[in-house]
Formats: sequence, structure tokens, C-alpha cells
Amino acid sequence: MLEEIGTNDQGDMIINIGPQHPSTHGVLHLVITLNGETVKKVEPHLGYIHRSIEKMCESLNYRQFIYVTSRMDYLSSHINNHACALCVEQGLQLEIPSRAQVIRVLLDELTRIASHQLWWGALAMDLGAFTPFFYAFREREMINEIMEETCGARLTMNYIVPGGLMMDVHPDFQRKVKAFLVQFRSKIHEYDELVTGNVIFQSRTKGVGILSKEDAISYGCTGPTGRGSGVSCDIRKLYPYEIYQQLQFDEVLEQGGDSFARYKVRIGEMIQSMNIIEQLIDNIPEGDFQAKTKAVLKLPKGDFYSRVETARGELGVYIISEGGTTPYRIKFRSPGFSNLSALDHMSRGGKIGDLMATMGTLDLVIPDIDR
Amino acid sequence: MTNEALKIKMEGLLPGAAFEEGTAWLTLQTVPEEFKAFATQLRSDPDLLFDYLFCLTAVDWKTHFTVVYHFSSTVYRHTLVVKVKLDKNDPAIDTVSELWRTAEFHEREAYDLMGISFTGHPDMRRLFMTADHVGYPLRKDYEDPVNMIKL
Amino acid sequence: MFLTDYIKTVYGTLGSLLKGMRLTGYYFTHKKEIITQQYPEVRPVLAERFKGEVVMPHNENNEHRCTGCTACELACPNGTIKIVTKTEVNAEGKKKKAIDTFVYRLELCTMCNLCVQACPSDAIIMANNFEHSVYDRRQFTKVLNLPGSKIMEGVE
Amino acid sequence: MISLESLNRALQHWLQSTLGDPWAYLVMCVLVGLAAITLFAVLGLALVYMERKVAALMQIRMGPNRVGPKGIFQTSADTLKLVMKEGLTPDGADKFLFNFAPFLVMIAAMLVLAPIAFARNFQIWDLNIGVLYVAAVSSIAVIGILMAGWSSNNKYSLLGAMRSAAQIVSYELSAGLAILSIVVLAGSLRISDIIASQADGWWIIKGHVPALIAFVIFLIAVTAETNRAPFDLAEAESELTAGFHTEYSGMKFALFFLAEYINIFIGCAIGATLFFGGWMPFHIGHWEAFNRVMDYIPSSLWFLGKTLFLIFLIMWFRWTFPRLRVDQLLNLEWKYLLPISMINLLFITLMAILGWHL
Repeated sequence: MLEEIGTNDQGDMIINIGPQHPSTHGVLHLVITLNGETVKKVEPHLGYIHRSIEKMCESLNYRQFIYVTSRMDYLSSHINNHACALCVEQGLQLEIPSRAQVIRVLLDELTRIASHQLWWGALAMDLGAFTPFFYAFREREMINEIMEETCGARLTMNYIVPGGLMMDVHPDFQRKVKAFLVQFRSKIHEYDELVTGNVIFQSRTKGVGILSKEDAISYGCTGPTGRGSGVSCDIRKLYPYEIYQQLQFDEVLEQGGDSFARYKVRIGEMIQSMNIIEQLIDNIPEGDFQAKTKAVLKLPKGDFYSRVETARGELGVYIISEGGTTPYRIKFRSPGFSNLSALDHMSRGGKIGDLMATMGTLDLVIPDIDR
Repeated sequence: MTNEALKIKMEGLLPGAAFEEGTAWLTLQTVPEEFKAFATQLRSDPDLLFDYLFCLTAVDWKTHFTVVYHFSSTVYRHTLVVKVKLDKNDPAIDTVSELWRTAEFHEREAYDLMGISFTGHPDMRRLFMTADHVGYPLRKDYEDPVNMIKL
Repeated sequence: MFLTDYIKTVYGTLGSLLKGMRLTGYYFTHKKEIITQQYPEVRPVLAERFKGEVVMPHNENNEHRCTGCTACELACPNGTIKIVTKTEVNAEGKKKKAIDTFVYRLELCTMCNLCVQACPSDAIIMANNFEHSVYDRRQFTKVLNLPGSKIMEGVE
Repeated sequence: MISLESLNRALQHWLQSTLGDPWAYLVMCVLVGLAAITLFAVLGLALVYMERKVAALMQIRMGPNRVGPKGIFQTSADTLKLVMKEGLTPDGADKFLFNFAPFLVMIAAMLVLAPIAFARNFQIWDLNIGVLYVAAVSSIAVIGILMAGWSSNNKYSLLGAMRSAAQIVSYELSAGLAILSIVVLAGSLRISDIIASQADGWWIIKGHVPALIAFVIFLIAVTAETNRAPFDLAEAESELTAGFHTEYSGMKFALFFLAEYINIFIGCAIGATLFFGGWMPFHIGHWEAFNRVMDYIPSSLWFLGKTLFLIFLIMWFRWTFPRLRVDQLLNLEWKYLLPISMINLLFITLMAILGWHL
């Protein structure tokens, strides 16, 4: 991009932010056009971590391809695996034991909390406060330990297999989750004291990076980004999968459309996720954790599409099968990709600092965008 | 709108469309010449209001390409899948990026990885690959001996 | 009124800032809240299921349970495992397939656990070791069966 | 009793008696220079260590604890590393300005040291416009920062430098007004006079609420002038990677780093002198017995303690608050701090005229 360095004919400054930059969280490369401190244009350059997961999956069978998807959105890897398993199960028309369903949902929600906690710390860091990051990681560590005990890994779990779970939960699972809930409920006021209520934080995020409801739909923004703009887009409510239909929880909606609204949606979602966990943790049904499946999985010819709600929004898995053991074509509709496309629209006219706040509240995970 | 009602509506809008059987969502196939006018109708028809394009992708069928659009409406909550068959040698289709802004990135992705050109797209450049990259990685006949490891 | 609003803003600002300072001040004065783990001195307690690397357990007679069926090799998404088999003649003069080397390439492994799941005779397990750094990448290619090891009696 | 004052006097006496007047004066100058440089080095190391420990404890971490007991040599080890690093000069940079800027910043920081009273009668230069001198010289540093940002030929640096200039120039005002309010109370610009006027109680107590307001404004202004979070826009690492010193490495970077901490020390020392009486022990009106007990604590300790307390406050800010945006930063100054400090100055003047202060 050497030719783009410098200024353009209007005398605006063109700056490359990233791929190595403290606030792009990974290898996002933004070419921004600046008039003084005011952002005139943001152009994302992607592909620094593109591994062509879709192509890789074409050569992996239906048991193997799930693990690769952990590497897409690594902060909600369990939910990614879940989406893939759902799609395969839809094709095989498998009935999943209720124990497996409940545990899947429990771990989904734990993953969501962990992801939002990391986002909270990282957002505060983007805005210049370092300390919240450590407080967020303290509680996140408890989730990671639960994951480590049950799934054997802290980040890329690969705990879900088509038909259920890879193994049963650890005997300590319920106790630890309850301990986490107690701890997190007792610490969540710190989130308010340190960040939410802080005047500087509020002035940095309120009215910044506004995305109207129409634009949010048009740009395909989902998850907290869409809900912050008042778009009801929670897949768990609209197209319930697994046992979400039977659960009591609210879809957190904010009408503001600015960074602060997105922030509040995520904080609200953490509390809603805790409610879901509380409903389920004492009611894990007994029984098998895995349905009986054939050794070699073959999907019938046809198209299969499954949608789940990850921590970032709607993840779609679209499998086109030709009847073989591997997908003919697989497409991941990743939430971050659509959310990122709105970044240019949202940050025009703001300051550089606003761009960081907007980017922080979009909660971008670059491998999810690049895939 | 239920799938049946949607199907009747679609038959009115697009008389030549072929419907796929046995799918959860109504799936129809059309040709690129008719697609743009049809898409405009989908977006603006007050009974349809497909305002949310949640997935756009392309498939290489070796003999031809299809571009698959997943439309949904945030008002009526119905879903429609539209498949457009494209020529193997010159896959081109009109852009829908002015109807659904999200298509801007998704079309660039399809262009980058599948080599489908979207006429009228405001910024038709490669998205992931470098500008001088040769070939389209998601095509079935793509070979890259350096970066693709065969096991 | 403008002036009261102005004073209110100033007052509210100071209040919210002091709230944050009280929290950090609390942690500053309470050393017991420190969560740092002194890693090399204090070893982390790992869960038994923690997936660190694939190992093949041997018993005291230098026997393992691997029959060389290559189920793990087929299950592996990355080509991490390569099994070289040989034909052995056992005591009764019967020819039998056995493993010669069980090659495991740690640098390709993603700890997905699919091989362990696929193994019909529980010959391989996931070990807890997570400190894999070496100076030469060739050391990542490991042979899991010990030299001179045999298959355990009764494992088919 | 051994104090810095008596040591100083003994040394001066001995030099004068052995070398004679002009030579003794020269040697004294050299000694003072050496002492200042040593003080800088020690202060830099100690303050960086303190910052890291404070940050760690607030972030429920342990902080440096490997090099030396409790990690006290960590900063020395870091300095050693920085000294050994290659000092890169970017290709398109203005070589002279680029290499000169860190020294300018350092020199400006050193100059401000002159009028500061470290202990009773222990001062390098007690000039009659001491406070004014501090306010004037401390703004030279911004030229160094501008130089660094401009000469780096890097857009991040340039943006950082421009931000820094806007910030320091505007916060100079409220810092000046806050200083002025104490000058009004004390009736002198000379630092020793200001300290002497607090023999019966510090201004923060004697000056009632207006002095407290002036103190808060002064603290905010000092935080802003030293480019510390939440006002660290010049080096805002999540926006401008490292701002004006993006291109600096090795020892030149270390000089910027050191100058930042020296500036904090000086800012806090001025604050301690104006509002907390500098080396003056804690005295209450005419409680002679109590005052005498307080006098037993060496004056240098009083000075250091007060300064460190203020430094701690500034560190506390840094590890608690998010950063302001550049327009909010200027809003804060021009819409809040400046009007408040002007009205406050008016009150203090009234108070001084009517003699309401204790």
C-alpha cells in the first residue's frame, strides 16, 4: 500500500492504522483519511489472517471440520462449534439427548460471558484505562478453568461432536459454575463503578459511532451491534435452537445506536446469560451425552443452513452437500464481517478517538472477519 | 408470510422461476438477467420487505456458478433463498449493494474468492487477497502448490 | 438554570471519578486480592482433561495397547499422526500386524482430541504437559512408542 | 542534628577556607550540577519503579519482583537495556532536530529544578520570581515535544505533537491561575517567602475552600501538562501508537521517558510547596508544643513525603481513568477549569484583602 501513504489531492492526511496497532486487536488494517483530527473515510484492508477455512473444510469430513471453526471467532469458539454441529445434525436429522442440549447451552452462555468480559476489558484499554482489563480477566479466568476442566482446553474447546458432546461434564462442573455466578454477581458492580458510571467513559462513547436502525439492518449488523441500534435480531429468541425456547431471558435492546448503547447491551447480555445459567445449572437432565451416530457421517444431497447467536451476532453455517463425507461447499456467515462493513459509515465525521471507541464497541475479532 | 403464501407471491413476481423441493426455506432459482429487477421488488414490495440480506455466497458447480442470496425480513420474519445461475466462463451479475449495504463486502468477498464480478459495484477490488493475486481460491480447480498442503 | 446545571455537572463528574478511585484504591490497599501466579516457582494445577499433547502410555513391561489400526490417523484432521506398521511373527508362528513407529508431529497438532476418541483400544491419551518449547523444530516430530516396546497381551 | 542544611553549610565553609572565594564558587557549581544529574537518575529510576508497583497493586498484580529484592533493580535493568539498544534515526527525519529534541525536553526539565526548596535553606537558587520562573521555563518542554513530533517525519508523531502543543498551551493558563491564587495569599513570588508564610499552617488549610479548589485545578493542570493519563493524548497508545515519540528508540526514548517523570516530580514539588508548605512541617497556629514535635521530623522528609503523596495521586488517576478525547480535553480547560479558576482567584483575592484566611 505504499502508494497510499501520504496525502491525497484534497490535502487530507492518510494514515495506516494496523495491521500492527495497539487497538486493532489482531491484524486489522484500516486506511483512514483524516482532515486534522476528523475522520473522513475508513477503509478496512483485510486478509492478513485469511486461512480460507471454507476451503479447508471442503477436504475435511463432518467430524473433523468442527475443530477448524474454533479458529474463526476464537472468543466464542464453543458457539462456532455448536453452529456447525447443528448444521450437520440438521442434515442427519439427529435427535440430540436433552442432557447434551442443556450442557451445550450452558457452555454457550459461559462462553458468551467470557467473550463479553474480554471485550469489556479491551474496550476500556482502547479508551485508555488499563485497570479494567485485569478485573475482567480475573472473572474470565474462572470460566476458563471451568472450560479447562470440562473440555480440556481453555480457548479452542472442540467439545461438541455431531450428535452431542465429546465427553460428559466434569463432576465439579456444577459447583464451579455456581461459584462463578456468586463471584461474578458480587463483582459486577465494579464494572459500573469503574467504567459505566465514569464521566470520561460516558462522554467518550455517548453519541459516538451512531448507527441508525435502518442502517443496521441494511448493513446486516447483528448481535449487540444490531441490538444497540434497536434491531431485534437475537437468534436465540427469533429462531430458537436447542432448548432456548423453554428458557426465560430477555433480549437486551437499546435504541441509542451509539457506542454507549452497544456497551449497555453487552453488559445486559452478561446478566441475561447468568440468568440462563442459573435456570439450567440445577436442572441438567440425566442420560446420555451423545446420540448414537454412524462411524462415517454422510449428509444427504442438499443445502443446510443453521444460525446461532454468538457473542458477536448471527453466525450462519451454510453447508452444500453432494451426499459425500465432506461438504461440497461450506460458507460461514460471520457476524464480524458484516459488522465491520458498517465501520466506515459509523466513524465518518468523528475524531480518531471516536474511531477507537466505535471499533471497540463493535467487538471485532479479526480471524472471524478474515476466516 | 408462510412458505406457501410466499411461493404464490413469487410465482406472480417471477413467472419463470424454478422452485426447489424439500427445503426449510423457500428456495427459487432464477437467471441473472431477471435478478436485479426481482431483487428490487423483494426489497420494496410492502408485502415482502426483505430488508435483511443475511448471507450472500457463491458456489462453484464446475459447469457453472450459482450465487446464493439468503433474504429475510425483519418486519415479517420470512426467509427466502434465491439462487442465480451464472455462466462458467464469464460469471457476472448485477450488484445489489445499493439495496442492501452489507452486500458491498459480501460481493467483494465473492469476487475475491470465487471470481464473480458484480456489475455496478462501487468498489470491486479484492478484499482478502493482494491485488496482484492470480486465481480465485474457492474455485474447485484452483491450485496453489505452495500454500495448499495436501494430506 | 444554567448555573445550577453547571455546578451539578462538575459535582457529578467529581463524584463518578471518586467512585472509580475508591475501587482502585481498595485494591491498592488490599494485597490479598492479588491474583498473580508466580509461574515457574508455583506450578499451575491443570485439569486432568487438559489437552497438552498426545502420549502413548506404556506399562512397566514396556508394553503399549496400540494395534496399529490407523483409526487415529484417519480421524486426524491435520495429518499429525503417521503409523508405520510391520508384520511380526508371534510365539505360535502366526503372522500379525504390529506398529513399527507411531509418529506424532506435535507442531501440526491442534489438540482436538479426535484421535483419542477414535482409538478403539485406548492406546493413546492426552497428557497434561504444556511446555513444548524446544530449540530445534525437528524435536517436535516424536515417536510415541518406546524402543523395543510390544503390544500388551489381550489387546486386539 | 545532621540536616541537609548543616551539611551544605559545612561543605561551603570548608571549600571557602581551602580554595578561596572564586574557586570555591566554581567547585560548588560543579557539585550542584552533579547532584542535580544524580538526583535525576535516581528519581527517574525510583519513580518508574513506584509507578509500576502502584499500577500492579491497583491491577491486582504483583509488579516487578524478579530483579533484586522486591524487584527494586528492575528499572536499572531496563535502563541498561535501553542504553544498549540502537538509537535509530528514521530515514526521512530531520536529523538535527530529531536528535536534539530529547535533550531539549531534558534541559527544560532540569532548569525548573533550580528554585525548588528541597529542605530548610537548601535550595539551588532562591530567585525573587521563583514561581513565575517555574511557570515560564516549564513550558519550554513543549517546544521539544513539537520538535520531536515534527522531525520524526511520521504522521502519528505529528498528530501527537500537535495535540500536546494545544494541550500544554491551554493548561498552562489554569495552572498559572492556580499558582497565582497562592501568590496572592502569600504576597510573594519568591519560593522561600511562600514557604515561610505557611509556618503557622499550610495554605490548603488556611485558605479554606477556595484554596482547595485551586489545588484540585492545579493537580488536574499538572497531570495534563505532564501528558499523563487521562490526558495522555500526545502519546495515546491506542490511537497514535506512541504519539510524539513513536520513532524514538534506545537512550533517546529513555530521555523522554525520564523527562516525563522528572516533570511529574517538579510539578508535584511545586504543588507541595504552594499548597502544603514545601519542607515546612505540619504546624497548627500557636500550638507551640505540637509544632516543636513536628519540627523533629527532618524538613527534607516533609518535602519528599508531600511530593510523593501528590505523585501517588497522579498515578492513581492514571490507573483509574480512561483517556479524554482531544476536543473534550480542550472543553474541560476552556469551559470548566478556566472560568472556575478565574472566579476562584477573585474569591481568594477578596479573602486576602479582607484577611479572612487564618
